[in-house]
Amino acid sequence: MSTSPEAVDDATDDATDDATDALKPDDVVVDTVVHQAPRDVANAPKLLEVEHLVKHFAVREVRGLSMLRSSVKAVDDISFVVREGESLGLVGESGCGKSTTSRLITRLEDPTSGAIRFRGQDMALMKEKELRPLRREVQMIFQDPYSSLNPRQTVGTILRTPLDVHGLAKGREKARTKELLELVGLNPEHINRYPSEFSGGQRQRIGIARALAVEPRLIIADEPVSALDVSIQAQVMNLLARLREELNLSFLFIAHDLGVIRHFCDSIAVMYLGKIVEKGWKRDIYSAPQHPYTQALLSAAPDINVVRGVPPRERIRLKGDPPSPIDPPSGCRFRTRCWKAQDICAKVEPPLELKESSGLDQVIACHFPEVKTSLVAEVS
Amino acid sequence: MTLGSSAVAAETLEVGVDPELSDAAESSRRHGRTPGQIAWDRLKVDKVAIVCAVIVVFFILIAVLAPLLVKLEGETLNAFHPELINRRNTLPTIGTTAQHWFGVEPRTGRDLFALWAYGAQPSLTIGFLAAVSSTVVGIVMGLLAGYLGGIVDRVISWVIDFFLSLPYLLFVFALVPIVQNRVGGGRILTAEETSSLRFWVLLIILILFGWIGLARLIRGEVFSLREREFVQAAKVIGVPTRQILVKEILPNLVGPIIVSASIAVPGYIAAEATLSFLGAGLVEPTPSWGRTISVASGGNFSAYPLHLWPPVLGVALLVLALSLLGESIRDAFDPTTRR
Amino acid sequence: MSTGTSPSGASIRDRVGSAGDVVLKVEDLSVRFASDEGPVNAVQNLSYEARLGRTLAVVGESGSGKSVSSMTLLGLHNPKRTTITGSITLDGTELVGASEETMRGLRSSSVAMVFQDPQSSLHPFFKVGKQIAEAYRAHHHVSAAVANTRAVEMLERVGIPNPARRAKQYPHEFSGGMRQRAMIALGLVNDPKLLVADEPTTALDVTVQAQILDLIKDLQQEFGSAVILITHDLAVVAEVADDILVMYAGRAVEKGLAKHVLSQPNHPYTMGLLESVPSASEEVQELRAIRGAPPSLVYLPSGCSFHPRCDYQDQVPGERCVTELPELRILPNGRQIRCHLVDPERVLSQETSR
Amino acid sequence: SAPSSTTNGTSDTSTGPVQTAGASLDPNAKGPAPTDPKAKKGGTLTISYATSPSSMDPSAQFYQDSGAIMTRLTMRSLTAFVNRGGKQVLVPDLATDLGQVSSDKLTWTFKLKSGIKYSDGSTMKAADIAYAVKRSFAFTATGPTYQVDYLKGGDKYLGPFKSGDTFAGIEAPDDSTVVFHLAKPWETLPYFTTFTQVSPIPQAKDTKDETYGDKALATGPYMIKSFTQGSELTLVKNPNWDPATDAARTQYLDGYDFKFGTDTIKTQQGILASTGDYGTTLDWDPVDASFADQIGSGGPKAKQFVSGPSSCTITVNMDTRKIPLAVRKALAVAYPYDDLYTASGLTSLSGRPAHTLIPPQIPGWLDYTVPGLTGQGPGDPVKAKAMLAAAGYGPDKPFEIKNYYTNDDPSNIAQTVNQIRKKKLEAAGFKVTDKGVAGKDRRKLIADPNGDYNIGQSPGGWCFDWPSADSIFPPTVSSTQLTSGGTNWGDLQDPKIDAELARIQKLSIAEQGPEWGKFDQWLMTNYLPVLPWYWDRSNILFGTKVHNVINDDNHGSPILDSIWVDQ
Amino acid sequence: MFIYIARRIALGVSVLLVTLVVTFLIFFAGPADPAQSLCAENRCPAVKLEQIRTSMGLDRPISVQFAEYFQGLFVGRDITDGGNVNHCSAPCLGYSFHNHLQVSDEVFRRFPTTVALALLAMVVFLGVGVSLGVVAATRRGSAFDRTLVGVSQVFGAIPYIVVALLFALYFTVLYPILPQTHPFSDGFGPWIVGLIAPAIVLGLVTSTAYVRYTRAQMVDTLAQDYVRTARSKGISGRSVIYKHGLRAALSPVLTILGLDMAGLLSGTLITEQIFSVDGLGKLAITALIQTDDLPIIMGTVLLGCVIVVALNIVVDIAYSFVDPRVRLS
Ligand SMILES: Nc1ncnc2c1ncn2[C@@H]1O[C@H](COP(=O)(O)OP(=O)(O)OP(=O)(O)O)[C@@H](O)[C@H]1O
Ligand SMILES: Nc1ncnc2c1ncn2[C@@H]1O[C@H](COP(=O)(O)OP(=O)(O)OP(=O)(O)O)[C@@H](O)[C@H]1O
Ligand SMILES: [Mg+2]
Ligand SMILES: [Mg+2]
Repeated sequence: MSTSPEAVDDATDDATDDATDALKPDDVVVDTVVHQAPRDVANAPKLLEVEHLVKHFAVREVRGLSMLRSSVKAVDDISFVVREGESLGLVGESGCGKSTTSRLITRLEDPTSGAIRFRGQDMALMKEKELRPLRREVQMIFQDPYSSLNPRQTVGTILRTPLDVHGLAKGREKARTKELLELVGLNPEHINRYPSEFSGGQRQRIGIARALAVEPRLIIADEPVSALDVSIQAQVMNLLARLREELNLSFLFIAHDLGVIRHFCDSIAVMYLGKIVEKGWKRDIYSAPQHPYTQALLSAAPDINVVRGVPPRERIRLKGDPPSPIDPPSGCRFRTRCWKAQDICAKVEPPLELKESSGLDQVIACHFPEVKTSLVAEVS
Repeated sequence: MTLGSSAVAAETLEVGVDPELSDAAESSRRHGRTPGQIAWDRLKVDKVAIVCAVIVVFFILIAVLAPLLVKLEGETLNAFHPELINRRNTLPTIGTTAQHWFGVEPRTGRDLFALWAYGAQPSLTIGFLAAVSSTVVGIVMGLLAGYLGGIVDRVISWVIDFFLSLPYLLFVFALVPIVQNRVGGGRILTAEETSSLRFWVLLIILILFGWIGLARLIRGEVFSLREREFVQAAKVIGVPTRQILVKEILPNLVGPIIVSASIAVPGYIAAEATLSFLGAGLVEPTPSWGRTISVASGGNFSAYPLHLWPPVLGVALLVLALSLLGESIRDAFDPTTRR
Repeated sequence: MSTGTSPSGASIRDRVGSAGDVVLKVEDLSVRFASDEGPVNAVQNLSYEARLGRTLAVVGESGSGKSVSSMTLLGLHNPKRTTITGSITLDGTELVGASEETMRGLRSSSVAMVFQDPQSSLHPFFKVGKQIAEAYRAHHHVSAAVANTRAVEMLERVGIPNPARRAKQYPHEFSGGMRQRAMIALGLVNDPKLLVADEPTTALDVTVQAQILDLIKDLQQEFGSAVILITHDLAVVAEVADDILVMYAGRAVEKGLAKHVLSQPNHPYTMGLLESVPSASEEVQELRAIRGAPPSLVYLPSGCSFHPRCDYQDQVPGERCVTELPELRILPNGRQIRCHLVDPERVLSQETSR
Repeated sequence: SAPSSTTNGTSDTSTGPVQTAGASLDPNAKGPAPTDPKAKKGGTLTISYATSPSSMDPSAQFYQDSGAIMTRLTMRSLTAFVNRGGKQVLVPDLATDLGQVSSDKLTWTFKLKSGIKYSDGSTMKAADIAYAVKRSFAFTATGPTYQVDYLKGGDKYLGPFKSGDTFAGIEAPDDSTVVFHLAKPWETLPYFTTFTQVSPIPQAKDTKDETYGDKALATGPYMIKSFTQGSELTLVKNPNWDPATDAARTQYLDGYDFKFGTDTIKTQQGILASTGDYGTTLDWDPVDASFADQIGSGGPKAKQFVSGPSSCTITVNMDTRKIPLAVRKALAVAYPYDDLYTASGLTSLSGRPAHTLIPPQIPGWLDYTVPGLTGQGPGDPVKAKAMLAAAGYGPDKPFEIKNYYTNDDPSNIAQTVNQIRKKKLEAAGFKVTDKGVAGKDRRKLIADPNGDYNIGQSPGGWCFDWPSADSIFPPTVSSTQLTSGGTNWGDLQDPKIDAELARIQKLSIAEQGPEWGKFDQWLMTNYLPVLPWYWDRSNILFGTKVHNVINDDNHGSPILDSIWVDQ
Repeated sequence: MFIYIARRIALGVSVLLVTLVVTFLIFFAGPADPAQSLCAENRCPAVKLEQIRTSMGLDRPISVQFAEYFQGLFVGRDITDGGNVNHCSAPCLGYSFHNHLQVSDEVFRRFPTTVALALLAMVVFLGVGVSLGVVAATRRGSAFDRTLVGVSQVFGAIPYIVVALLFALYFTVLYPILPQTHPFSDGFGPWIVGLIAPAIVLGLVTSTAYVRYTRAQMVDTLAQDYVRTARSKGISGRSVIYKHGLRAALSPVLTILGLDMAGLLSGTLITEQIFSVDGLGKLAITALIQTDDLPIIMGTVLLGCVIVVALNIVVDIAYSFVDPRVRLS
């Protein structure tokens, strides 16, 4: 699928681009969308490759009488791939580096080291100017529907900005903004309203429309529904799913709600303290998590189905809080809270690798992996 | 939207008009209005604000129409009337009369209404001009420091700290003759030249010391704004920095800027009066409230109250009105007081 | 958990009353605020009760009046701007219209509250131990030292390691989970009969949330108090609650045993909520979200507040949903719902199996 | 001479009966000075003053305020003035008589009284007076310069710190004799010997700078307890003062409390109300005109006010080199004396219109009038215009008047006065270029003989230092000032004037009087270097508990030691 | 904490050093001519002026003068006046040829007065401003609240000089219910009592801003979650307002206070002038207007700057005591 900017620039006439077509209201397939349709993302071409990505923030720390310059190892050597059409979920506790990862990929933050390849182009070291064409391809949806929209701009202005910056839809910007509003299920007549006149869910839709304005291929969604009420959350999730389907978008989807992740993603990466500890297909992670942290995470998630006669799960309760990323534990970072930790865990950092013995498909960074299947019961 | 080919689909896809924004609710909201317009709407119904605005406009009119008003009174500015002075005590022999609405100045017999009306001019001009200029400087400095951060921020912050540590009144006081000397090219000037030069010198110095507060404020605001997600969104979209500053960040500072400027105006008016009192302000033959207050309070001001009180009332009313107006503007812009 | 060293440890077991006794009875409670736009009917005709040893979950979307109703229990509303009608009986004392003096005596000692955001609910300028001790001293004539010991003991009891040292730290030196534990310690320090926990875990990570929920459960067992748990997270309710009260737009729409309500909701709103939540243990094809957004409390829809978002209006004859506010009625199966549907159980189960 | 510590001033002249020179000398006066039987003893008088003496050093003092304090209270000199029934009489003080002059008039010998002690109990010696006179040469920047002009070798001597102890102008051959050697005859030297520059200073105690004044050894009835420059001076009784040796001073009060840098208006309001400490406070700053109705004759508070001539004639100076005589005369006619006077905040309490340069209380004053020079009236622009036209100036070729004025005077007086003057002179056909400068800069600019002005250079008036016109004219119209780079009245540099001055100065003190009067008239008729404006008056305002306040007509200040207070 | 203070002090010192250079350049390279004012009043021949200038060392290049001044600050220096060589020990702020005093003696003598006036005024405006602000906040919307805020607005709008003049005239002169000012040399008692009147008027006028600021802050704080928590503990209403509410409301007030230091010093300048208080401000104004006494001007400006910087540091440290969160950063 070609999305060269030139092709889109004259999108007024018959565009060759699927995405552009799909965005035309008349062409929107309106039918009960079958989400989670089996698809062959495993073999799709790689869209985003992140390799050995590292981000250390320099911080000043006061210890006693002296001031130390140290660094927060927010993201410490992570690698993953997002393929065309794939939705990769990123989970982990607060402060483990999820947002930092998303900010690195969108280059809101400069990586300390590592490569971020988009369609093979390394954007890790690009200057803002070189980056601009790529900005069209990678967009972001933010968590806070209140702070992510400029309160001093009308919806129309908000949606026009990306068009103007990238010279899209020349001459029919207004029509295009209306289309975008329709696309996310908002009344196009509200184009002259200010964000304060919308509810949280609606604002989140505007944020999504803004991301879609440049017809991106990859969307980084950093907790896009966490701030929303349950009922609204479901609406937005449905919208995202539909758009993903229709526009064949790829997602890096960050969330802490394991239900949401399970609902939306194809594959999942679990982060702990700046590192990916387990990564694999959704099915494997949920049914057979191997890393103790993943297991703890899954077992901690409250489950509504307990009242529906689902057999009680094995409960794993982690002690304490994650250590400080300034001074992470040696060896395996999880060892301080791990019930299986042994001497070797403090000495050797376990590599993220495929454990052949399990016969499963996910990679894990653990010295003592063990498949646990009883954590999440399948209801269906 | 023309998607409604299937009712089910429409529901599933959540397409359609949100009930929240249905027409009933619509009428109760103010749509398509900028926060500035909303603030304006609120100000329009704020009685205090209106009274204050009327007072401010009144004084502006006095200042602008001073020549006309004085002509109406049948006087000219700086005309001396020694014949109206009791030589035994140098006090005027008259109080308010049809010819001299506010009486005449002790010792010289100049018409006090003329001095008062013309005196409003420099007070207001300095107040507004200095407020506008220092606001511009403050915005630029604050934006640069806040958005660029790093070394620029450190330098500007240091300068701010520096100015905050100066005993500024002493400084201003000492600077006036020096700046005057520099600007005047070291020449010795006539009364008229001196008085117009002093005006600019005063203005420059007030601006020099006046931008600090706003710059600090803006810097802090920008610090938090630039972390706001909409700024990040703009970056992700690829909006150039300058455009981010001007189109994304600046409009969000309109509130604090207007508030700060509206509070600065009375501040400068009071500053002019104080400096004139200390002898570092405007000079003859430019009349100004500050100068009249200074002269009148230098003697036995109870002997001829008409000399002191009109300019005191002028300053006090104007300062009060502008401060209250500033507060009303702040409230009008403050989203937390919004319904 | 050790109580041996506590000066007042004995009192914990000395509590009067036994599990199942009603400590709190709320009847026909309405709370109205004055606002620029008009009166805000935050809570209307709300009735429920809380029993010792049991956990009542109050669920509902944002703005449905959960917090307002619970704050009323402590008399924390500004009396000048709030109109409260109905009756609240706490352990025999009528709270509506009670004097500030009476309320002060009850707060913390009879009814305590754990607030949602432990970050902003703890005073940033005082040491954690001191804040807990202060609550203790407000109801016990003891020296600062004794109160301090009590605070340390409470911190230990909620599972904070090294409590003596932690007591001397400020809230900002605590992690989020520890702050919430400290809030709980603060809530329990006077051994109240009723603990109101307003979204105690919303700001926390899943693993920490699990710890806190476990803690509340354990403590409830030990202290035997009644707990009102306010949350919008049905999964949490499923894990910890005995009873459930579903609120919508200031009114109770469904009441019953948590187990029953969650497995077989009888009100369309409850059902909608349940279907909106993606579960970690279940692969659903699509979420069946409730349409639209919660209404403004100033401009409540006519009739059933939920009708603009309800998919089952057609099942009710005539325009009743739009014109008539349904009463909270008791269904044959013992559940209470506020709905015009004649046989909701059947209608809704049909829908689910569709 | 300089009238007050800071402002170029306004003060003094008397209208009392004119004394002849002879009647004002009493070489035989003996101590103790007569005391007033009504006088109460004890208590403290607070004296408030708007400015502050920069030091209390007797060698450096030249001002009315510190002069009045030192000469009346702490410092005795060879001679002194006493007030007898409103008349100022010169009497011997430390000396036994008013000095013996040699026949060539170049040597003056003073014999000292014996047993005079300093406040520390040590005995005064003649050498201390000789040292003090030498020392005064080190302080001529701030002090008087008569000694430089008259004493032998005075023009070369720079004081003991720079030029050493050898100085031919004065000697103390023994402990009780002081001999002055003069470069030229100086008939009025006994007046000069009232100066504090002639008060004894023991060389051993000298700190060699003006801080000596802070702890100066006193010979008068009071001594310094503490002096804080800019704020306060406290005097207490001097236990070693022997009234029997002092014909000039009395000691009624326990002490004096001087407050400097006070707010004049506030103090005067307080004194008029006599609340609290103000009851025993005295202020001799010019009284604000607005109080005139209260304190003027017949006013309700007239009893709290004493006024009298000061020693000054206030004038308007013109540069005779730049303004032709005819134009000067036109200027004199056009000048709006009254308007400027009132605009300056002056009333009849502040001064009297002057028509001569010598004030009337000086012996030999000649009451002449040069037409048009009355020191009063609104000015006559029409007549002045005609005079200018006669002198060849008209609208197409106006005569340009250039002046400096103070533009930082917070009371605005200098600025408004300038405005009025400008308007009035322009009305008479002059072109006026007025240049506003800071007060402190103006002082410098108008002291430059080559400055860009033609009226208003310094001195703007003159205060005599002793009641003889030889303390007026030689310093103001002789060419020496201009030669040494300064300015004088009219910027005159005329050998005829110099010769006339020299001639009169050679006469005896009694003969000089009438000659100075004639000189005054001659000068004004033929040269018109300045316009006499007014004779300044001293203003003394005091609380209701203050009594016996008398003005010293020679200095324009209260006679401090004669005051007593109710306690 | 230590680091924090050290950094704060380092910042203060850098500000002071620059002030030193800037003020020196402004004053010594400016148009002022101190020699002139030393010369006898009416006439001063150029020759004499030049002599004075030389004796004061003003004829040398400005860099040399600065080097000397700078050296004097840290190690002291000798200064010749008349027949005397005075040693001016560090910190030597120079020598006033006008007053024949070492500037350090002169400014340090007046220093306590100005600082005492500033501190007393601070006590007044914090006491009055904060307590009234709190009361207004707790009775928000009441007649008392509105009157108080209104009065403080009106009071704050009248030019300070007029308020101070009237106050001085009526309360210390015509109806002397407040004592007159006294110099330090009159003894501690009269001195400090004499400062009450100027401190009250300066404090009262300044307090108007603090009333409004504290009120706003307090209203804000009382709406905070932790105040709600405090109330839920069952402690008394007073305790909630003063212990929990006020404590938190105070820290932003302190920030403003820190920013206000230079303003406070300027306030004392005018107050000293009007009340004839023998402080630094009066000294500086006299030196500026009348005598061009450069070393005095330099000395007062530097010392003024030191006062502001020092008070600022004190406020910052106080701030960190009020707000424990600051202590770590
Ligand atoms: N600009 C920064 N400077 C210093 N440290 C930072 C910065 N940004 C993030 N960090 C730190 O990096 C770590 C990772 O932060 P990040 O925001 O990526 O976490 P997260 O996984 O998104 O957490 P959450 O779920 O709370 O959003 C945290 O410890 C955070 O404190
Ligand atoms: N003091 C008040 N004045 C006016 N309206 C109020 C006040 N307190 C609450 N409300 C309104 O009452 C309604 C109910 O609020 P409440 O806090 O009880 O909701 P909630 O169910 O706790 O929601 P959330 O899940 O967001 O906490 C809201 O619309 C809120 O705006
Ligand atoms: Mg995050
Ligand atoms: Mg709530």
